[in-house]
Amino acid sequence: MATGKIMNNGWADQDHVPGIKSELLELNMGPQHPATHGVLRLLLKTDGEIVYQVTPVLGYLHRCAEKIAEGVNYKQWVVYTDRFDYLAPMCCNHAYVTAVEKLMDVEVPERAEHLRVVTAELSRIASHLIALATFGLDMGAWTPLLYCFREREEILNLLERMAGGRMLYNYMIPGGVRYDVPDDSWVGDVLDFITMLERKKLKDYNDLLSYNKIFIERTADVGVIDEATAKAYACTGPVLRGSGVKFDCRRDDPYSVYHKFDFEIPVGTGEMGTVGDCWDRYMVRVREIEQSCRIIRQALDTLPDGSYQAIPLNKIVKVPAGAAYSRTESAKGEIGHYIISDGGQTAFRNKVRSPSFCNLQVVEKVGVGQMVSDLVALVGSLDIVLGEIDR
Amino acid sequence: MEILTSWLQGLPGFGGMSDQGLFITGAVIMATLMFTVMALCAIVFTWMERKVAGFIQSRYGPMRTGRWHGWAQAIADMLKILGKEDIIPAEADKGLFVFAPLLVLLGSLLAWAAVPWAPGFTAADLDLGLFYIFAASSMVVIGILMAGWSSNNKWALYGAARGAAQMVSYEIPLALATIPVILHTGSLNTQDIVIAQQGGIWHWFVLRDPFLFVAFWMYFIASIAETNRGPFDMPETESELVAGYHTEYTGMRFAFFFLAEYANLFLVSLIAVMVFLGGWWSPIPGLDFAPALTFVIKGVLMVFLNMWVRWTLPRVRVDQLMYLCWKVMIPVTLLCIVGSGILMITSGAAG
Amino acid sequence: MEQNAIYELLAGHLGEGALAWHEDAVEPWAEIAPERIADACLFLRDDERLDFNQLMCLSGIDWDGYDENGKGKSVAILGYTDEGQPETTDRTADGDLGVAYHLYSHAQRHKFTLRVRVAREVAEVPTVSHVWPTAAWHEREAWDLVGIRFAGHPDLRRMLLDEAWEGHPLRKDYVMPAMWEGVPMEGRPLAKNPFPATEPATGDDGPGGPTPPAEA
Amino acid sequence: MSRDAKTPPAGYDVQREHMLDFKVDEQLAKVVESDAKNFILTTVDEVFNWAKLSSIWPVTFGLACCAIEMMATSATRYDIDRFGAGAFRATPRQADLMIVSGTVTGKMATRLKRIYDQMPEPKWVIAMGSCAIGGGPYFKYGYHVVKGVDQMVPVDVYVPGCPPRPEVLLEGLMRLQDKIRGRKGRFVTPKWVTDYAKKIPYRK
Repeated sequence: MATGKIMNNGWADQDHVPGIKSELLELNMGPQHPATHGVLRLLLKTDGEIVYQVTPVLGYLHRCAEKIAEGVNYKQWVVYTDRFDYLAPMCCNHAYVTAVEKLMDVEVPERAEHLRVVTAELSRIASHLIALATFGLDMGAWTPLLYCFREREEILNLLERMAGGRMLYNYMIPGGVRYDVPDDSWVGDVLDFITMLERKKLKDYNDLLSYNKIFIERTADVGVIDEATAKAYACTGPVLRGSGVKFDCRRDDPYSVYHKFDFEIPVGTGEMGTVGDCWDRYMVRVREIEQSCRIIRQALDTLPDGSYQAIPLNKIVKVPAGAAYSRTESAKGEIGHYIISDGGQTAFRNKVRSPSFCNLQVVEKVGVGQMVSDLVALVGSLDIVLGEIDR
Repeated sequence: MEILTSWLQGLPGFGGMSDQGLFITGAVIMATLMFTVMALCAIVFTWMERKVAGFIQSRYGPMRTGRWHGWAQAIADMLKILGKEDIIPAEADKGLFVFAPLLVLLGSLLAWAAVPWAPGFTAADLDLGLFYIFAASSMVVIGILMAGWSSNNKWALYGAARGAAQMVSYEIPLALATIPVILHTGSLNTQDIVIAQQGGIWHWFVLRDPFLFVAFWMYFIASIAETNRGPFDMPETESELVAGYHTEYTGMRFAFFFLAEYANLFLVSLIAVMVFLGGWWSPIPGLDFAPALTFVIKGVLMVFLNMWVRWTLPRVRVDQLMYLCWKVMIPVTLLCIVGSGILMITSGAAG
Repeated sequence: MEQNAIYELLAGHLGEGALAWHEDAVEPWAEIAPERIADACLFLRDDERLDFNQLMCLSGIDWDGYDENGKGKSVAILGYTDEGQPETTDRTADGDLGVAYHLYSHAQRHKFTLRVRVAREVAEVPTVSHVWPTAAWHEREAWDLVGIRFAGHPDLRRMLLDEAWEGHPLRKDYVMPAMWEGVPMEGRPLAKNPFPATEPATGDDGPGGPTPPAEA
Repeated sequence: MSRDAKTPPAGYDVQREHMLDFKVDEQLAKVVESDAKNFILTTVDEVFNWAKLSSIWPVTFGLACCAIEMMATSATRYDIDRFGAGAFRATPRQADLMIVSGTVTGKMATRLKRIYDQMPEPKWVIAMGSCAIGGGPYFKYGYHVVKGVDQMVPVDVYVPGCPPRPEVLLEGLMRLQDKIRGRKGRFVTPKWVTDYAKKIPYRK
């Protein structure tokens, strides 16, 4: 089949048919477009089906979260971290409280750390399910979307029992978590769910989508991000690992209690095409779901007893003066929080380094020379969330 | 048509009519009938599509409208669309914009004339029936191109360009796949093609010889592409081109495209039934009680197959689509023609 | 490699350009002269012992009104009032602006933090987007939100806000807009309490909250 | 999953009818009465209203967090398609309903207005989530957030929540259907709802 490599034959720049003048077509993709995962806007310059220039225009969901961080106190701002990556809010909570705790130098109870890991990994699975679903949708496959949402609902149920919210939780606080395990059956239900997911549902997705011939044709050798590019653009998460780099903050820069667990880091291998193509990035996510299941099982098996809050819930957090950058692995990649504190109740400055923001930048380079359909595949495989790009 | 005119002649008041008058009256009745069937099938199939999609996606689909499983859903859709505001964009090419949906509808309506519903019951019993169907339905391409161009919208233009390339290309394997059958029947008359398949399921062309079997699947794939449905819905490609060639169409004009899509879907399914699946003959010889009903049921089953494919597979890319057509399907269908011909000669079937 | 050793290498390269080394902080950081920052970054990236091939984060900071004593007495930012109108102040901002760079090396597995500080009136720092391509968007964001210009940046437009936006929102003296390009940004007054207390106001806030004003 | 729940729980219909308990506007009742004399016209009107309310096609217009809940509403468990509103159209030209699902920013507001203008009449708007209703958590310091989408386009139904659960969005859709049907009035919270709400145990 076609290789997906498009030769730039220079047609766009000159009059290739004598007497007929041609120019590039400017195409405005978004902010309301089904393939842009929210309100991203891409300005394209195309010659027929081939894209010559991609310019992402951001800010359609700029919600001023960094300004708000300077106005509300540390505990209140956890609410806003939920709304960054609203597909994996627990991971965002975790990133923020880790940063605050780094400055506070507070000892978090073991039980709280385990609960954080479990909820964050469940959130990661939910986020990856949506990533698979929307990527399938970009490829024109409707049905996997519905299946993935079906399984996601189960995760939301579990987290709702834990945290009280269906989608956005506000669950973690500096120094611990808000609630303990809700009832005796919760742990068993989580284990049942991940067993079901591992044994049956992942196989369904693989049959329906991953190893579908058309799907492979659409994604293999498409949108290749090589290792050098991925590192230069500071790509992280599945995008970096899809390019074959074995890097994961959970293992290489451990935070929380991840050092206690045994898990693998799936990387892109170029099974179906080149290393770093859309299929690799997609498959890294599928395999990460399996690893997340492993982590959850270990964390629940070794769930210690004891307190789950180092700081009482009704106490206002004050952070000593100083500045610290802390990073954690979210579903999309490395979330960094750079917090500057003046010793008060609110942060003086809180810069958020969001993974999607950095991952999306690579489109400017890799999107050139692709076909319009491949650009949709590329943007879909990056799995961006506009909430954390625009903040 | 002959049946209808002779029946009309028997009616009081029509007896004294001239032949021409009878013909015109019959034609008007037939055209109205066909249009009704077409509108009806659009209504039935939109409902069916949503139910089938729901079934595949483990949900219900329409449940409330009309109480029983939302049977009135498509009727409500159509009535609502009738009441919508009709917008013609200020920058659009108005003449073409208005005419395009009509042309698309006309293209599919014309083709319905040669469908053999039952023995002797065809709106226009033409000697070149099959040829006529393919010729008439290719008008749809012009309509889609007009719609995309006149909308003055870049997405619509993309959709139209893709659609034109796709439909023009896929007409070739579509027609080529039926040629082995024509070799067998020696006729392009739709009635003759069905009559040649009398005598149970083993006499249907799809099971006559291996080449015909391959030709049937080639026809099926090409027919999906010809009706612009997933996984070949290039002209619409909801996740890439917003809504493709009908991005700017509202209300009634959009309904025409909608109607034509489902009419075309049923039409290609009926042609598949007519050419390969034994037309109105039942699978067991001697059980041909209701020929028209058998014919329609087979058609609906084919439509179901089509929907099943649509809701299961991802979409192919536009260049892969072209590759599939020109480098795979056309050679294979040509091979089918040769192979089927050789088999006919060796088995002595060629007259 | 140890943080101190990294700084020593860097200071050896920069000489005068390395202004200070804050070793005791939660996260040690080096203060660099603004005009030498691109040079420092190139050195940190290209030196084989350091090999900082990833820029994790680039943050623009407005140091205006920062409480140096660490008592949490920094100047409060402006927002909207409960009536939805922008708050204003008479104070004029005079603090410095700054940029912080957080680096990471995939090969060596070490991190490093650099900071520069420029006067509010100058507000210009050399770009590092030629060192790490990812810096391009971070710098555009810093220009957009904090208003630090990056000299030599290939495409210094606003990142998140519109090109026609006025002011840089993350500055401490930023006044929220009431209207922008015909889009109302101000809020409406909060709705009146639909269940007004039947008893006359006693002055203090009871369990039902403050008593709403009487109907006009 | 949802497929198992074939039969509604006992007393479900009774409760539903309670939910639809409206205090009918007297002014409106008079208008309807005078129209009722023309039997054919009202019947035709009713049929068209029925068609409109049974087939509300939303435009695929996700803004923020609420968009995910909107997708969940159209997905397997909640399945908005049951009410005939499952045909999400990517182009505003063919849609009837705009669900403003999420925070409307200053930059987006102009686009939102444009999309609303592109939709053909009759059209409706649901403001989904507290951000779309009034700025939500972004009221105080949200320099780039429009505090309430009803400052840009007319809103028919407000669906509160951050984000609203899919059930609430479905409820909002039904309120919109009531509105199209011509049943205007104030929604009265039935007694059983408040009673039930008091019984829900909440944790410290």
